[in-house]
Amino acid sequence: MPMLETKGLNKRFGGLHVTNNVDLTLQAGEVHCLIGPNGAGKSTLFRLILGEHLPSSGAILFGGEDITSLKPFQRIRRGMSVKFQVPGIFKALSVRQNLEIAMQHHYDPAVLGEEIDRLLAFLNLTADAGRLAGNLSHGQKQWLEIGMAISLKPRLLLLDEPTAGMSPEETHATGEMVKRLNAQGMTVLAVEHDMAFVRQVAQQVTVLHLGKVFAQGSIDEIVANEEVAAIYLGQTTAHETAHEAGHQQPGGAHA
Amino acid sequence: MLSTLGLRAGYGGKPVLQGLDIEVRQGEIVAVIGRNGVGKSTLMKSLIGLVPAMEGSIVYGDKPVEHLSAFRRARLGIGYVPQGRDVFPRLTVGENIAVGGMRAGRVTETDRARVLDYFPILRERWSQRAGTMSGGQQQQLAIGRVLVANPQLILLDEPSEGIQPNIVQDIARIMVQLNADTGVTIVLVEQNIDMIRAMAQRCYVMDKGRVVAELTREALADGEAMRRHLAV
Amino acid sequence: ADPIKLGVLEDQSGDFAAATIGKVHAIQLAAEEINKAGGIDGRPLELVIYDTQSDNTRYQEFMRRVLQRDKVDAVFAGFSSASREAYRPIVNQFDGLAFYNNQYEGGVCDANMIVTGAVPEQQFSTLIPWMMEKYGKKVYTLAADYNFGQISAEWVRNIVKENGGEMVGEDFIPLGVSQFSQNIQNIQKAKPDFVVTLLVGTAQASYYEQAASANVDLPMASSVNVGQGYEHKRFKPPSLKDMYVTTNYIEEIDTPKSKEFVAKFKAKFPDEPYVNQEAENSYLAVYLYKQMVERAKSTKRDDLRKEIAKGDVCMDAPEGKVCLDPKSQHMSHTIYLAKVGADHSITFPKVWEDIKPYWLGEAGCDLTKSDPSAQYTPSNPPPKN
Amino acid sequence: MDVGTLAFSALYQFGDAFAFLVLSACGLAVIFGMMGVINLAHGEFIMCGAYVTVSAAHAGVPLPLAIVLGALVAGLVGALVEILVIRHLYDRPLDTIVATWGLSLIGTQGTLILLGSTMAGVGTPFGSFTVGDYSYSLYRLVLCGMAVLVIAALYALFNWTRFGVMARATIQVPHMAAALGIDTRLVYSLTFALGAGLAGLAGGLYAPTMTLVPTMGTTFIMEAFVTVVVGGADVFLGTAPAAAVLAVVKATMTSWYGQLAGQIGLLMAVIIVIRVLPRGISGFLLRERA
Amino acid sequence: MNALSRFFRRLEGPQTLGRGPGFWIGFLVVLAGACAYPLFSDGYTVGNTVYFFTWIFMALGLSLIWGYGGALSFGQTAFFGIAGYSYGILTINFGAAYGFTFVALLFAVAIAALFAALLGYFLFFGRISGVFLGIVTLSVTLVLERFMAQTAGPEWKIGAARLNGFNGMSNMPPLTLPWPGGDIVLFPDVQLYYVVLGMLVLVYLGLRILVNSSFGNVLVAIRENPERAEMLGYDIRKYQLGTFVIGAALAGLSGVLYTSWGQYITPSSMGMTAAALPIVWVAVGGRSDLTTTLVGTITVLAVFQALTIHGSQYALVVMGVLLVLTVLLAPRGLIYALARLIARPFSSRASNGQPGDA
Ligand SMILES: Nc1ncnc2c1ncn2[C@@H]1O[C@H](COP(=O)(O)OP(=O)(O)OP(=O)(O)O)[C@@H](O)[C@H]1O
Ligand SMILES: Nc1ncnc2c1ncn2[C@@H]1O[C@H](COP(=O)(O)OP(=O)(O)OP(=O)(O)O)[C@@H](O)[C@H]1O
Ligand SMILES: NC(N)=O
Ligand SMILES: [Mg+2]
Ligand SMILES: [Mg+2]
Repeated sequence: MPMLETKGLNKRFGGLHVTNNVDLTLQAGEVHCLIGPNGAGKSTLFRLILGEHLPSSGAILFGGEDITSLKPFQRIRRGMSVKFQVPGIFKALSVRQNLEIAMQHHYDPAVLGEEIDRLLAFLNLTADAGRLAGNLSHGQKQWLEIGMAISLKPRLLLLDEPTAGMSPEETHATGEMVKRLNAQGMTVLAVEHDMAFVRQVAQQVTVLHLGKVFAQGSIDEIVANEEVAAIYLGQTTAHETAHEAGHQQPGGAHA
Repeated sequence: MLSTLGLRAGYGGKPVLQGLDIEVRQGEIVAVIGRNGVGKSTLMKSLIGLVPAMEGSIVYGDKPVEHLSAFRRARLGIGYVPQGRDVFPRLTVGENIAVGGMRAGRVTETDRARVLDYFPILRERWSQRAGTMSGGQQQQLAIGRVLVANPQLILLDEPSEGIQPNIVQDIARIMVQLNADTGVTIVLVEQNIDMIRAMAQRCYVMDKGRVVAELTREALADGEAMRRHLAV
Repeated sequence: ADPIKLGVLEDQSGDFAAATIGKVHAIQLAAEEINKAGGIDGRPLELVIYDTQSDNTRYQEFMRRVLQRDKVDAVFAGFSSASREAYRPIVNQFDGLAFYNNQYEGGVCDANMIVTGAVPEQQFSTLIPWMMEKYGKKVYTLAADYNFGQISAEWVRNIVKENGGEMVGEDFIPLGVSQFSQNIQNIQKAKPDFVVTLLVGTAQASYYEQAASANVDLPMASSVNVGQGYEHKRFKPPSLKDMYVTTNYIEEIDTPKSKEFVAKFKAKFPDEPYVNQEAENSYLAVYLYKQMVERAKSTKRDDLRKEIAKGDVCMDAPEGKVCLDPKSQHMSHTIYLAKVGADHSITFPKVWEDIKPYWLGEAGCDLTKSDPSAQYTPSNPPPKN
Repeated sequence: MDVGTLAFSALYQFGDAFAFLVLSACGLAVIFGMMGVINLAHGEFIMCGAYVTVSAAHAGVPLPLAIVLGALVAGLVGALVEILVIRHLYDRPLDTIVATWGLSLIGTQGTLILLGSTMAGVGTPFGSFTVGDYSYSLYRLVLCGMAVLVIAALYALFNWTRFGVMARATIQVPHMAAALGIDTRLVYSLTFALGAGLAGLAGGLYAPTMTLVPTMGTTFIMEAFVTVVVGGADVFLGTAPAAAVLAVVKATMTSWYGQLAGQIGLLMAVIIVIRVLPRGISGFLLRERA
Repeated sequence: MNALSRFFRRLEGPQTLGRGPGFWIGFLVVLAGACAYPLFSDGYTVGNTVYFFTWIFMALGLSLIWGYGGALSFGQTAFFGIAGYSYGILTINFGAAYGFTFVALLFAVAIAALFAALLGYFLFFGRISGVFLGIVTLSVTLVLERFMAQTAGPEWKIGAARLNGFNGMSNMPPLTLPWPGGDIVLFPDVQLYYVVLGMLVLVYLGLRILVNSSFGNVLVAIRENPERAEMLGYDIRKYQLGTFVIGAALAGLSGVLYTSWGQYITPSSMGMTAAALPIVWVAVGGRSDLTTTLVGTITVLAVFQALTIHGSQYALVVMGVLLVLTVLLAPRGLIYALARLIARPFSSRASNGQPGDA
């Protein structure tokens, strides 16, 4: 059974048709990347999946269940979680408390403290645990937000530009983390503009353009697609990505 | 054109920049790189004046500016594109552009047309409220908003963030072109190595609030060297 | 000798200040005079004054304070009826003695209270028949929408009916409302012969200016305006033209006693904008208290009440002779009908002497026999026994 | 009574309520609606405008000029207050509740101490006119016209002028506005002064029709807040329609069931409108994310 | 011992400032002082202190709703008034025998809570937030005030209890403790003092446990970023509603205590000025902490009363100046600033993990 299915999903803002009949299927256990030009409707699609926006028409199925009219928190409780494009953290609370709020209902109180420590270490934020989340640097906020998302132990993890503002090494590490989570059985849907990251993690790529599914396939198929290159990748990137595909190495390939 | 000497700046009395020296010559494009949290954005903010300098000097042109407030520095011709865009969410795209041009009086028709040619989406969405634009669209607006006032120095804090690859290339091209045409000086903070390579003539590497290395154009071309520095 | 302490709780700031600051000054004036003349039985008067800020909770705090901490012998307290009701339980609890020196809606039958202000039967049983005779029998009432206004309106209604008149309209205005366009139109629609305005608080006084500018041009009658809020001094003529007010005192009263009082008052408080009815009530209350203490040779409440029960506690006040009614512990008054002219000058077409606060006693309140603590109204009278 | 008379009287009552709501609210719409400063001293700026207007009129200044003077002085006081107090609070708007509450106490009681508990009025100009059986105050129509004028002027100011765009930008993202060369302090001061000046204008306009006491501002403040909030975040797309809706409710209820019903009707309308449009009228007109 | 330390652990956490043995020793000292002080004081002072205490419950409730939950309720006085009137109506009708006053207290608080539940459902499930919430709650309390003000007529009565309009309702009995050999009438004096002090300690500790629990965590999360809190799977409406009801019940408790303290309740206790006061107390103390709210409320009440006593006509001006200065000089609240000042030399942890005064 697919993990997530959208059926004929439409969203309009006034005259703007932002999501246009999107049929997207996510198989359980895959890492699926969503790419496409700025304004293609990727973040909007995320918001539809999460229930922050209600679709103008269409349906969303999660694990076979129709969740189209559920409230966001009900969807989260069914096993999804999200890292937004603009980090949505609790700015006036400490980093540790941010994680505690995310994790408190998912871990036994007895081990909660250790789990938080472990996650902090993993996020490279141990030294910053007591600081206010709002005072972190941009990249650190991204990490914290990712940490909160994965700490819910979701079945489906939604990542909107998880590596924006990260250095190549960190981007790579994030990719490795996604793979590890995926290996543990988590399904991942990620929006990214960083082709190296996409190449690193994606098993399936969907290109969104003007609110429609424009192309779908493996990363190599997508990169080879002339039209995608024209609307999105640009010539050199397509070329380089294809070129570097040959000798993948940690942190090696960048858009 | 721009130099800092022993610059210390930070938040709530705690310095993030620990005595930082850089020097940028007229017409140069200089990049600043470093890992997350080393103080790159703090440097940019203290150059424009959003984070006060606690010690040290910032010289722009031949004037010390560390005591000037942000709006005065902007009026001296410094344009700043912040990390995280910071467009005015409830103003329209057009009004955002207009605010960008206020430093230089009114926006001229040619300047506006030029910027809209760089970023056609802005023309298309001229009356849309900026807060409802997509992330990448907002980033383009943030850049356009600064270019419209023809600054002499542009501070770009991770301009490629959230922008689709082909437009990243466009931006790099535009900046280089602009630099060639008008001699505008650019300080660029970036993580995107391709963009740095495409734009920068020189590069400072930062760590823990200090400049720890300076890379020439040649060194920038050397992928291995770059990687080493970014992994500090 | 030990001083006699009087607590003074009045609103020197906030909404009611305009009408109340003069009360405090009047008490200070009386106390100063008494002390100069040797005090009460040789004991000087000492005032303990708190500003209650037009805030009911302050009355509660400070009534407790004056009774329990300052241990005053009597308290002079309260402008709005709500403030009086706020402190009354506390006076009852400590079995203190409080003077309420304000005209009000009437009906307080409380052994711990002495009221020197005028009440509706004094102000309306005089005013309304006179107005009906002069202007006609169709009456419109515009009243503040709370106890004072509602109960006063009830009195007006009853008196109009008794005199064969007709109420052509009644409008109630929540406190604090300052815009009256709709009411002005309602009045014009009803075409009354005169309008009874029972408007309270500074905001509601705006009615006069607004009615005048819409050219309503009807005679008006009131128990509360002019005498209390000196609106004829605050508004530009002729907005209060043809306003008739029954009051037991205003500074324009042209008797020697009154003139002397005003002169003393203005000498001591030259900035006082007006010597109003409540100032005189407060002034006479101090002398009344002096007289009772001197006669009883005691400041104990029960001893004073024994004197009151004799029924001859009277005095010559600036308004004329006043007496304390033993049944209700309210005051008889000389009631002046004040007429406001087009130039806002005051004339007195009629004066009624010795108008008694008869209603409570007739209705069944008798403080010489029992010690109740209640407030009654015509539609909710005391239980007959 | 003929239809024309009835229609006119209904219109007059609506216009009267509308003018009061708009003029009460317009200063607050700038200070609270735009700047986010919860200004509990709004009433005191109104009072200031009224006092100055009346004092000037007593001194022989013609009334229209006196009203302008009232607005100007209130604006100046506003600028002073902004520099001394409000400027330090923009990043914590909730604290402005306490600060402006304090200012309101100072303003009210300070006036009482300095100028006494009342001030004599100046009388309403222009006289009256008659339609059918009713006579009306002409000045009330002037107030109504002023309300419309003020709204139009503000709309033009904030949407068509440089200052307007600058002010809105500054208020939305101050540090970025500064980084683009806007003197944000000046803009803040001017905007606050504008709001205070508008409050003063309301005071000056209503001064001839009202009792002048230090606490007179309180009769405006509830209406002002309610109108601004029902209007929502956008000052002009919000305040004007909000005032119109509330004026209809208030005028209708008042004429049918009296002033209490008018007041309660107004408050109930507020509750219902906000429940239906949780972000106010302009929030609904400008549906947006973010 | 273990159970005790577990109990203390639940009282502490990032949501409350006072922490560690030092704080709790201080707490016990203050509590002991509070218990002992009536022995050395006069009836007036004790009664006046009870009066201050009665308001604190409302302030603590507002701190919970606003300081912790981020929802500015401008209408706490509505619940205060409803409970006060309910207490009056119940006790006037059913008397004070057999400790009924305490039953009436519970009923009155429950009625306020029920009203809050209905209103809160309407508000939070309608997604009303921010200033909109403030204005709606203010409107509700003003409607109640206007309505009650005009109930002077004899037709406005419930059983034997006349609502009595703007003049307010009186003649209700004070709280009465059933006692062998004659009920103890709790006039504002020593007995009432201990009863209210006991309630205060219970409520304070109970709220500490609440805000430091996972519930409290979610509450501050909602304050900081409601969208994100929802995206972590929390039904924020329920948390907000729960908080609102608890805060309203506490306001109701204040209302009952106030009513029985002065045997009087009036519509103006639901008016504009009354509605703004709790906000001032809570904000001056430091709204996002229970202890600072508690201390701040007593401080403001006492200082304002003292000013009124000694300041004559300048009292209100001085109050205004003090409020402005507090906001300017102690951005996070007066008591918070003092606490930081006192705590600084003793603990290095205090500077850790606390929001900077940016
Ligand atoms: N509330 C709204 N009102 C009007 N237009 C909107 C609104 N929200 C989004 N849009 C428009 O919808 C389109 C899709 O936006 P979305 O944020 O989904 O893009 P995206 O694919 O995530 O882009 P990016 O890569 O730049 O983040 C954009 O053109 C945007 O301007
Ligand atoms: N407003 C603030 N208050 C306090 N500390 C801050 C603030 N903003 C940033 N910092 C801290 O200053 C340091 C430098 O931050 P800065 O944003 O300059 O980093 P950066 O190099 O730009 O990182 P990134 O690549 O993630 O954007 C970090 O440790 C960060 O946590
Ligand atoms: N007593 C009065 N006027 O309330
Ligand atoms: Mg996006
Ligand atoms: Mg940065």
